Amino acid sequence: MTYDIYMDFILENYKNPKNYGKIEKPNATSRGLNPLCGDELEIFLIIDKNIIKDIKFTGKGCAISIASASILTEMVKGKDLDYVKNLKENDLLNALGIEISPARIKCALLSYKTLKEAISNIKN
Amino acid sequence: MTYDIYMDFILENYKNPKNYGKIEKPNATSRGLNPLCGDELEIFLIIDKNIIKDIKFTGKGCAISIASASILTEMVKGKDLDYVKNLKENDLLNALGIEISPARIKCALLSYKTLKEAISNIKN
Amino acid sequence: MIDVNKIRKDFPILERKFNGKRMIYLDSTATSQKPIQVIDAISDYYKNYNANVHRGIYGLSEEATDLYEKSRENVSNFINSKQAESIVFVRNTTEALNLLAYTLGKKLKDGDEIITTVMEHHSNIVPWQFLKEKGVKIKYIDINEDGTLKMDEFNNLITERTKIITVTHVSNVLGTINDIKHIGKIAHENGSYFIVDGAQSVPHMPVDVENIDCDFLAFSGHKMLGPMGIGVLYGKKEILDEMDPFMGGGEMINEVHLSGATWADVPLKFEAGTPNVEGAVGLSAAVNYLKNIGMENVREHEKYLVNYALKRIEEFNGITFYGPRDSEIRGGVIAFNFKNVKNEKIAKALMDEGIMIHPHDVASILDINAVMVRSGHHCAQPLMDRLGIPATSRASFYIYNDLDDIDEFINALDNVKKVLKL
Amino acid sequence: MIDVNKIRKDFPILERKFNGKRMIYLDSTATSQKPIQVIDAISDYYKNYNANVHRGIYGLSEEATDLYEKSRENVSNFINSKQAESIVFVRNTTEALNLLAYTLGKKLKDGDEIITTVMEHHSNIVPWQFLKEKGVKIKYIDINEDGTLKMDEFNNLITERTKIITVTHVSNVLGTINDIKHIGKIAHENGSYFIVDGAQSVPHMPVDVENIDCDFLAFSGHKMLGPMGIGVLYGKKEILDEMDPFMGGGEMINEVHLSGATWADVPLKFEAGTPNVEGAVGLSAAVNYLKNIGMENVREHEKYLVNYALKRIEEFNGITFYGPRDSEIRGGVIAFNFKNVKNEKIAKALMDEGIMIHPHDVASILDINAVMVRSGHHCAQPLMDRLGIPATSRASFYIYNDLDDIDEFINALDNVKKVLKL
Ligand SMILES: Cc1ncc(COP(=O)(O)O)c(C=O)c1O
Ligand SMILES: Cc1ncc(COP(=O)(O)O)c(C=O)c1O
Repeated sequence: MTYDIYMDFILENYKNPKNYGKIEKPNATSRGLNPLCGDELEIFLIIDKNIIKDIKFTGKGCAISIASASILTEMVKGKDLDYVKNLKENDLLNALGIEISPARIKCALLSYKTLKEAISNIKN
Repeated sequence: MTYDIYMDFILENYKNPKNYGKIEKPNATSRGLNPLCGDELEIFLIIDKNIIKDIKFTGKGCAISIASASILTEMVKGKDLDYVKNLKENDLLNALGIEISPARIKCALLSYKTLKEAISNIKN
Repeated sequence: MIDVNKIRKDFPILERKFNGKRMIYLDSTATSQKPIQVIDAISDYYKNYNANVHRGIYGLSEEATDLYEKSRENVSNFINSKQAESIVFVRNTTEALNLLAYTLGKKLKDGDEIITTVMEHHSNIVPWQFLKEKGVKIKYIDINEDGTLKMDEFNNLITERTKIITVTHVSNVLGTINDIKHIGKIAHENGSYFIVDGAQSVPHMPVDVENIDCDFLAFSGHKMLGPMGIGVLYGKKEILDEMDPFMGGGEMINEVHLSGATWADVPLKFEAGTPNVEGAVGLSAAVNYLKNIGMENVREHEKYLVNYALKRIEEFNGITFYGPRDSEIRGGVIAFNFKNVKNEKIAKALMDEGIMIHPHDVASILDINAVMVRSGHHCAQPLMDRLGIPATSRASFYIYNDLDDIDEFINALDNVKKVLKL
Repeated sequence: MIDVNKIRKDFPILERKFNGKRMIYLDSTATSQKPIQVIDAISDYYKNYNANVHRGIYGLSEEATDLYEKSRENVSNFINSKQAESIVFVRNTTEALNLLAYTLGKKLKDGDEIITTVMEHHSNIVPWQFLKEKGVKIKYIDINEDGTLKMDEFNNLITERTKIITVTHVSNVLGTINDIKHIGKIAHENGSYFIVDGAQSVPHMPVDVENIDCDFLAFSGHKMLGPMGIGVLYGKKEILDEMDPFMGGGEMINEVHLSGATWADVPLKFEAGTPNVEGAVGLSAAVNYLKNIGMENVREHEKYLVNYALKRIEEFNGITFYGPRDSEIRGGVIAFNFKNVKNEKIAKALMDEGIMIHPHDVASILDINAVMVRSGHHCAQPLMDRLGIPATSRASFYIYNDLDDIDEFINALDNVKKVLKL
C-alpha cells in the first residue's frame, strides 16, 4: 500500500466533486449501496434522444468512491447511451489513474454499478 | 497395548461364561446396550430376602464384555444387595485383573451398569 | 503408478512406532493422515498471513482474504465446478447435509417424500429424519446381496411428492460405488433435487460435478489429507441463489436493521461468522497434493490394493467381507468379520449372529501389531440392521498404503486367532 | 505486569514488516494473532496424534480422543464450569448462538418474546430475527449517551412472555462491559433463559460462569489466540440435557434405525460429525498460554492501554470515540471517527453525517504506516443506526500491544490529515 491512491487528482475530485447534487425531474435514476461500509450513492440522469444531457449524484462515501463518481459522471456527460453500455469497469479504473487494492475495489466501482443500473431502467 | 487383556482367565470366561442363560421368572432384570458397537446384555436375577439367590445373563459382545459379565455374576451370586450397592466400578476392574484401555472400558463395565440398573427396580 | 515410499516420506506421523512396530494405518475412511505440505501450509498461514477476512481494508487482511478465495477457486476446479461461488465452506460433510436438510427441508410439506438408501452414513439419514416431525416421508432403497443398490427400486418408490433424492457416492462400509449419474437422471426427470454425499468419493477418485450433474455435493477436508474443521458444500449456483440462509450472523448479511435483514450473495450467504481461513488454506494445500499425484492414479492405486486385499482375504480361512467383489465398482474399503471359525470352543454369545469373533476384539488384537482398523457400526446402523450384524471391522486404504501393509494386516488377522486361542 | 517484549517473541507474524515498518496489529477484536505454542500444538497434533475420535479402538485413536477430551476439560476449567460436559465444541460464537436460536427457538410460540440490545453483533441479532417468522417478538434495550445499556429498560420491557434474554458481555464497538450478573438475575427472576455472548470477554478478562450464573455462554477460539474453526458453547448441563439436538449425523446418536433415532448424552449430542480435534487441541494450547499470563493481568494490561490511548485521542484534534470513558467498564477496543476537522475544503458528501473523513480512508492511510485497524460497521449495523453514523474505524488491543503501538497509531492518525491534505 502506498500513498498513491490519494494523489492530487483523486483528492480534488473528492473534495470538490463534479456534478454533485440532485436533478429535480430525472428520467433515469438509481441508488447504489456498498453494504460493507454503508456507502450510499444516488445518480440522476436526463437522457434525451439517447444522449446523456445531464447527470448528477449525491451520497456519502470514502474519497475513492466520491472521486470515482465525480470522474465517472464527467466521462459520460454528453455521451450517448451506447458509450455507457460499452464502458468497462477497467475504463473507469484507468480513468482514476491509481492502483486500487482488492479491499477498495467496491468503493471504486460503486458509481459504475449504480450508473449501469440507472440506464437499465429509463423512464420516458 | 499388549496381549495381556486376553490372558487365560479372561478367555475362559469368554468362551465358557459362567451363569450364561435365562431365568424364566426373574424378579429383577435389565437390558444394557453399548451403542458404540451394538453390544447387548440382559441380566436376570432372583432376589429373596435381600439375597441374590440366582443370577444369569445372555447377550452378545466382545471377549471383554462377556468375560466381565461372567466374572461379575460370579462375584455377586449369593451376596446380599448391600454388597452390590457398595460395589465400585474398580472392584470389577480389579477382579478382571487386566489393564483396560479407555476405548474398551465401556465393554468392561457394560455388565456392571446393567446389574446396577436391574437392582434399582426389583419387583416383589 | 504411485510411488508409495516417496509419498510416505511426506507423512510425519507414519514414522511413529507402536510396540516397536511400523504403524500400519488402515483407517483413512474415518480420517486421513496429513502430509507435511498441509501441516506447513497451516503453520505458514498463522506465521505470516493470519487476519480476519472480507471486511478488512489493511493489506494483511487483503492477503488473508485472497488466500481464502483462492482456496475456494482451487477446490472449485478440483471437482470441475464452473463457478467458485458454488463452493460453500462448512465444517464437514455432516454440516453440509444438515444445511440442506434445514434449508430445503423448510419448504417441504406434510406428505412430501425423500428417497435415500439403506447404505447411508448417519449424516445422510438423521438430518432428514428430523423432518418426519412435519410429516415428510423417508423412503430407503434396499441393496442386493452383493451390496449394490437395487436400482429398480428408484423407479418404484419415486412419486410426484418426491422432492429430494440423496445418495452416497461411495459406501463407507460396503465400498460400493453407486451409479450416481444414473440416479441423478431419475431425480431430475422427476423434478427432484439430487444430493450426493461425496465424503468417500472426492478423496479417492476423480469427481466431476458437471458430468454427474448433481445439484449438491458434500465432502469433508479431513478425509482428503486436509485439516479437520473444514468441509465443502457444492451447490448449483442458481439453486443456492434461491435458498434461504442456514445460520445468521456476520459475513452472511447485506444489511441488518432492528426491523430485519437482507442476505449477502452466495456463497457468503451460507458462511455466517468468521470463516475457517486456516481450514480453507489447508484444504487447498491438500487439493494441490492430490492434483500432483492425479486422482486417476489415486483411484488406480486403491483398486490395485483392494484387489490384492480381497484375494488375500478370500485365501484366509473364515473371513467374510461385505460389498461387491468387483473392484471396478468398489472403493478402497473392506468391512469384514470372522465367521465359521472351525472351533467348538467359541463364545456362545455370538453364535446366533454367525460372527465368531467380535470386531472389538479384532481391532484390539490387530492394534497389538500396530495395524489400525476401525470396529463398530461405522455410523451406518441401518446398514448393520440390514446385514443382520451388530458391527464389523473395517480396513481402508489410501495413497500411503501398499501391498506390504496388506500383508501385515493379513498376518495380524492370523494373530487374532492365536491370541484368542482359537 | 505483562512483559510485552517477551510475549511478542512468541508471535512469529509480528516480525513481518510492511512498507519497511514494524507491523502494528490493532485488530484483535476481529481475530487475534497466534503464539508459536498454538501453531506448534497444531503441527504436533498432525505429526503425532491425528486420528478420528471416540469410536476408535486402536491406541492412536485413543490418544486423539484423550487429547480432545482433555482440551474440553481445560476449556471447562478456564471459565470455571463445573463439568466438562457443559462444553460443546462448535465452529465459532456465531454457530453457538445459532444452535441456541434453532433449538430453544423451536419451542417458542407466536407472541413469545426475546430481549436483546442495540449494541449486539449481528451474530446475536440475525439468528433471533429468523424466529420472527413464527411470531416471536424481539425487543432491544437501548443505550445511554456514554454507550452503557439503559439498565432500567430491562424491567420495563420484560414480560411473562419473555423466554430469552441474550446480551453481549463486552461490545465489540463501544467496548462497554455490561453488568451481566445483574441482567442474569433479572432474567432468572422472570424464568427466562439467560445467554451471554462472550466473544469479546472470554479472551480479555476472567470469566466465571458460576459467578455470572448464565445459562449459556458463547465464544470463539480464534479471538483468544486459538485456531480458526473452533468455538465453544457453554451450557448448564441440566438445560443441555433437555434440549433437542441441532444437527444430526455421526457421533451425536445413541441408536439409528430406519424408523428413527435416539441421541447421545451431552455434549456429544450437539457435536454431529467428525469433530475438529485439531481446533480443540489448539484452543487448549491457547488457554494454557493465557492461563500462564493470568487473565487478571490480561485485563489490567488492556485497561492500561485503553486509558493511555483514550488520553492520546482526547489530546488529538478532531477525533470522537464511542463508548464509556471509564476503563473500569470498558474493554480494550476503541471505535472512533474524525470529526470537526478545521478545514472548509472537506468533502461535502460526508458533512451531513458530522464525520469528516471516511473510515475507509482512515484505515487505508493507517495501513501505509503498517498500523492495522478495522473500518466499517463491525457487524453491528443496528448500533451504527443508533449512533447515526455509517461506519467507524476501530483500534483494539491485546497482550502483544504496548504503548509504543499506541504512539505509532496516533502518529499515523496525524498522517491521515497530511495525506488527505486537510
Ligand atoms: C461481540 C461479538 N459477538 C459475536 C462475534 C462473532 O464471532 P465469530 O465470527 O467468531 O462467530 C463477534 C466477532 O466479531 C463479536 O465481537
Ligand atoms: C459416506 C460418509 N458420509 C458422511 C460422513 C461424515 O463425514 P464427517 O464426519 O466428516 O461429517 C462420512 C464419514 O465417516 C462418510 O463416510
